[in-house]
Amino acid sequence: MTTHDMHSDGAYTPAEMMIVAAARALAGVRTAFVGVGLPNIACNLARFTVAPNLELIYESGVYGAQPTRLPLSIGDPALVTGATSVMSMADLFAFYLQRGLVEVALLGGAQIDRFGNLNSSVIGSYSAPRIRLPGSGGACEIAINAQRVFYIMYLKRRAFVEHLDFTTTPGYLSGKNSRQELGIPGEGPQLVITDKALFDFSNDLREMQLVSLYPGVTLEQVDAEIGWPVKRAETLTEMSPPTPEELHLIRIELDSQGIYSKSRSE
Amino acid sequence: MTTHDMHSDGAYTPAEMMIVAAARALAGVRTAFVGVGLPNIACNLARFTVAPNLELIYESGVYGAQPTRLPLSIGDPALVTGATSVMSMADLFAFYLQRGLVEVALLGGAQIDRFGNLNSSVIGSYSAPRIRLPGSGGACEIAINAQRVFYIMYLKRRAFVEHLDFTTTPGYLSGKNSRQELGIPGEGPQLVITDKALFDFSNDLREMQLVSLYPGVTLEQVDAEIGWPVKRAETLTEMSPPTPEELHLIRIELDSQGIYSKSRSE
Amino acid sequence: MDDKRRSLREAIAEYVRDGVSVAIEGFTAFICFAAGHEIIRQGRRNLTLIRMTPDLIYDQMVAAGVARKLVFSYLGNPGVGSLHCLRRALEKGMPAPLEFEEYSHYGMVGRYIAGASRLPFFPLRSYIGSDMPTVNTNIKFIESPYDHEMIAVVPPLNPDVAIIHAQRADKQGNTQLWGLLGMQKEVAFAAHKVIVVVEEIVEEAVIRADPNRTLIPGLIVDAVVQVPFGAHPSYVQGYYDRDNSFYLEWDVISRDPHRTQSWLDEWVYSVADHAAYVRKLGTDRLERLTPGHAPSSAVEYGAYQ
Amino acid sequence: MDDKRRSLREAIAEYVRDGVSVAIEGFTAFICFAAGHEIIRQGRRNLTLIRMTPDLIYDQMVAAGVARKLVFSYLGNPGVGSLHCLRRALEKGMPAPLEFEEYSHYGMVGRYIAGASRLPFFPLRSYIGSDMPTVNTNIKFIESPYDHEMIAVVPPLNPDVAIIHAQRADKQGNTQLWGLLGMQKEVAFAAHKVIVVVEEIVEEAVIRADPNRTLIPGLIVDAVVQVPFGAHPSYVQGYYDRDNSFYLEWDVISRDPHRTQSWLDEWVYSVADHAAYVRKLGTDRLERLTPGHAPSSAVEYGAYQ
Repeated sequence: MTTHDMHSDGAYTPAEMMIVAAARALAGVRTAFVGVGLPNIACNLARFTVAPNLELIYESGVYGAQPTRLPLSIGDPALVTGATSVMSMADLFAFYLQRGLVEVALLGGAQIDRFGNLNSSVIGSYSAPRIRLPGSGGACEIAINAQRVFYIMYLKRRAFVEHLDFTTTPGYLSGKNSRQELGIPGEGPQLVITDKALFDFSNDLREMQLVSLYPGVTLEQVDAEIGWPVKRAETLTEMSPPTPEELHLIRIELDSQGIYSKSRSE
Repeated sequence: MTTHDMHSDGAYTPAEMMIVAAARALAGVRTAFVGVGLPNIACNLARFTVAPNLELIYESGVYGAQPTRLPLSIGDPALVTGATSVMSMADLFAFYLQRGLVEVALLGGAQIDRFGNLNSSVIGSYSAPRIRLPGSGGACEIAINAQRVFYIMYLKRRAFVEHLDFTTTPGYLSGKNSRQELGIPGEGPQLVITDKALFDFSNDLREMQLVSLYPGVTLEQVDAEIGWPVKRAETLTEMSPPTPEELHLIRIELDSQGIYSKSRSE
Repeated sequence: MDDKRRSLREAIAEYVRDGVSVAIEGFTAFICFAAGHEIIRQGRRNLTLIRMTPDLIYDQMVAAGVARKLVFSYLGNPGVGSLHCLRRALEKGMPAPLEFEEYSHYGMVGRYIAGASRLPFFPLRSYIGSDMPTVNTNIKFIESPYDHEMIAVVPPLNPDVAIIHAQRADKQGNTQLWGLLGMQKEVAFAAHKVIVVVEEIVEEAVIRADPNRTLIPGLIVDAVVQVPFGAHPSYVQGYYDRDNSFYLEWDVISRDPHRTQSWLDEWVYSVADHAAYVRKLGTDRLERLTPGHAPSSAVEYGAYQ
Repeated sequence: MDDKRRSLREAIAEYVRDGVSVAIEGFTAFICFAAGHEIIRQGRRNLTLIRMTPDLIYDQMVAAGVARKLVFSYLGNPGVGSLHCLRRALEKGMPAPLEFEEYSHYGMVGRYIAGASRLPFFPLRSYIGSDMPTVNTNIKFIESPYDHEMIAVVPPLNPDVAIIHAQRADKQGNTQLWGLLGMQKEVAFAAHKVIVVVEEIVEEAVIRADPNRTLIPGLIVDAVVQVPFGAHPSYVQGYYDRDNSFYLEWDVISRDPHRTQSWLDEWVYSVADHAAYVRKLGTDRLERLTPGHAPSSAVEYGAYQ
């Protein structure tokens, strides 16, 4: 299998490390709002490892999905069959998300800034965009109402920018208490999980800071992909590599064709 | 059967005349919001006679009920089994009632005034009532949102009063355009169907006026039961008595025990 | 996953403490008399009782002295007449005065929805021209920013405890209910604690075989209790009918405070639990309440591999 | 009762006139491609296309020139990538400029709810701190009269026509749908006219045997159309799977305006109707999309005499 060439020597792809880092961050979590692709694989990996009681919630109206195959979209019929509850989107957004029952939401976007604000609307100006991106979907209200937000994004200089072209989804806005002061109920972004390193916002400014490097990644490689001088936590840790069990689950159970977990630029 | 003594000579009870009058008023109507008792029997009679496409809507969350027995309450399980749709009350009130899909609502109360305002809350003062009545239930929003309202009430002086002790449910408020001016969407009360006569509000004041006497009822008998000098329409008609078919349906199909259709004071 | 099965005694003792607000909900159906009786037996006091239609169960609970306050929208013995114990309390302060707060049906539903969805208010087309907003200042009017129209709003209601009766749940509390859906979903999501009482505890696979039928997820359920006939004399769609003879009987009993207390002695205080109450009812009476057969068809969800 | 069965050609011709607003809804499922293609074939122009996730069907419709404006909340080929025709229209005005109005998902759901329940606005916890309200002034904030908190509101949306695909309906249009319920009920009640397209027309008794499953009553349905595989390449729960190969193929085709037009020629303009489209797909392809068996159980509603 050419897509798994990189696995043959026992190594792993950056995407696999990213999935594993996200899954580990979900330890003990009860409810996660999931997108397709990497977040979906990460959540299912967590369910089989560190978060056995994790319930998967999809904005399509599904609670407690147990997909029997890798979902092709957040509305895959395999998310419905065998789920605990399937309801209208009105009920899902009102009673689960807005009520505050979602512990962690996994989100991504085209651009992120130092305060964890996200752009998934446009590159260029809003009225005459150079690139028209998908838009919010549920991201804006998910980031506002979920208790905590984890971002999963490939670390790329064009994505980690000094200034967003558009703020689709609020993070910590201009930092410090500016999010709280607007009365946003959710606590905001906690982690940015990338293919090279892990970041959090555990400082008074609520500014993104490097907390953990993945094995073999240098500080310079990280800095090169970020459009501002990124802070570092006082103590940097190194992420431990995927365990054989984690890799087995990803490669055999969760993404046997390597659609999302093979290495790719984006 | 003692309850049907009055039927043995081919005559009919005032309650039966009232049911028949209400059913006839529903000619051609597509959707009716129904309470238990007389309104329920009247609507079912209409369904079998002048309104074959009439759909029965109950505030308990039922659309298109086809009860196989006389319902004991608006939440009778016989209203559910075999209905077209059974939903949450939230959906029923929002999407059917408030949307304006209810053509006619049949309501009653303890007191009514000349402008068709209704009291079903208290006799006496609100904070220290002499009689605590049931309260609004859905009546307030039903009267506001249904396209048209028919009242069904026994004609009694203690019920047809000059001044309500409390306005639970708005009719034409202080008359003329006062209802419209408040932006109430429904057209308001159209008919008051009693056991002695029929009234409407077809005048500029929107004041209750006698339009039809039931067979054998005198103007004096009507006036005696109304707490204000009631208006009369320019032309008074006499209601034709129940047909044998109407009586047959009531006595055999709809209320074979005469629970609601035997004569009683209230 | 947690096994949330409890006895009714345990569930009531743990969650329904003196002074809390409790909503035993279900619109003229699925009324959990078993829970109401257990609350009486445990001698709870100063409860705020919330229910759109207080029905016989709150009439009994108020007569037993558990309540300080009532929140409601329709105060009647459905299809029969008055709730005499509640009327004595509200008209004469007997046996004790009862505070109350009154809405229309849709107002109560809206309060539950706002509570269930963490909204500061729920807008609805009601109350215009009614005296209700003058006696209940929780009912307000606000202006639409689009057309400057005034619209009524009600505030959120988040009961301390909701008690919901249903046909079936699994042991984690994932609950399926069919028939009159009423406001059960809304009040369950609004409440801080949820007790689900069911006719049957089923395997998780039964729930997962029809996910559109799941009204309440185990996620928000604190205790799940199996109590067959737990809604008697109310009914459970497909399981038993309303015992209308008792609704008529209560109209007579409840007119007399002494007969009311005797009834409570005989049917609540002197029986150990709802199983004993059901035995006392006798199988003949329950058999008469059993409906005929009217099954839905199955639908195909499809296995997607 | 009225027999509302129509052919898709008749239903589209009668209700989808030039210049109206149309919502073909269903969240990544039940997407009625058959109706979209028929609208293209009938050469409609200046439509306002409303859909939370425009998906391939609106990409095709915009490429075919039917639209003047788009109202949406997520513009993507789900699980695949971009909608290239829509991007060309929005980025380059090709083949023609396209007006648009953009919300978040919950904002769109809220607009449908307000429209369906005749409310002047729908309140929701979203948009705070986002730039969306600055570019779409329909999104406003109002103050709660209870705690003076600011909350976002969106205005009602009442499409001229809603088109809903479902598993089954009776000939009066009473419609049952299971699986992802999305926003179909809300948009149907919000719309002025409703076309329901189903895999199967069933007897009224089938509907009445499971009234909790009825999402849309015939009362608000103007036409009911039977079109097997009418949602292909989208899916219908229990009936067929999403044809993902086409979603991948479209990503390639739609990058090139000429290939796009060739595809429209071959699969839309040159086929008489959806039955011809299905024949052209071939039975092998459709068989591969058939899911395995995963039925719900039946539930007992009870016969009450």
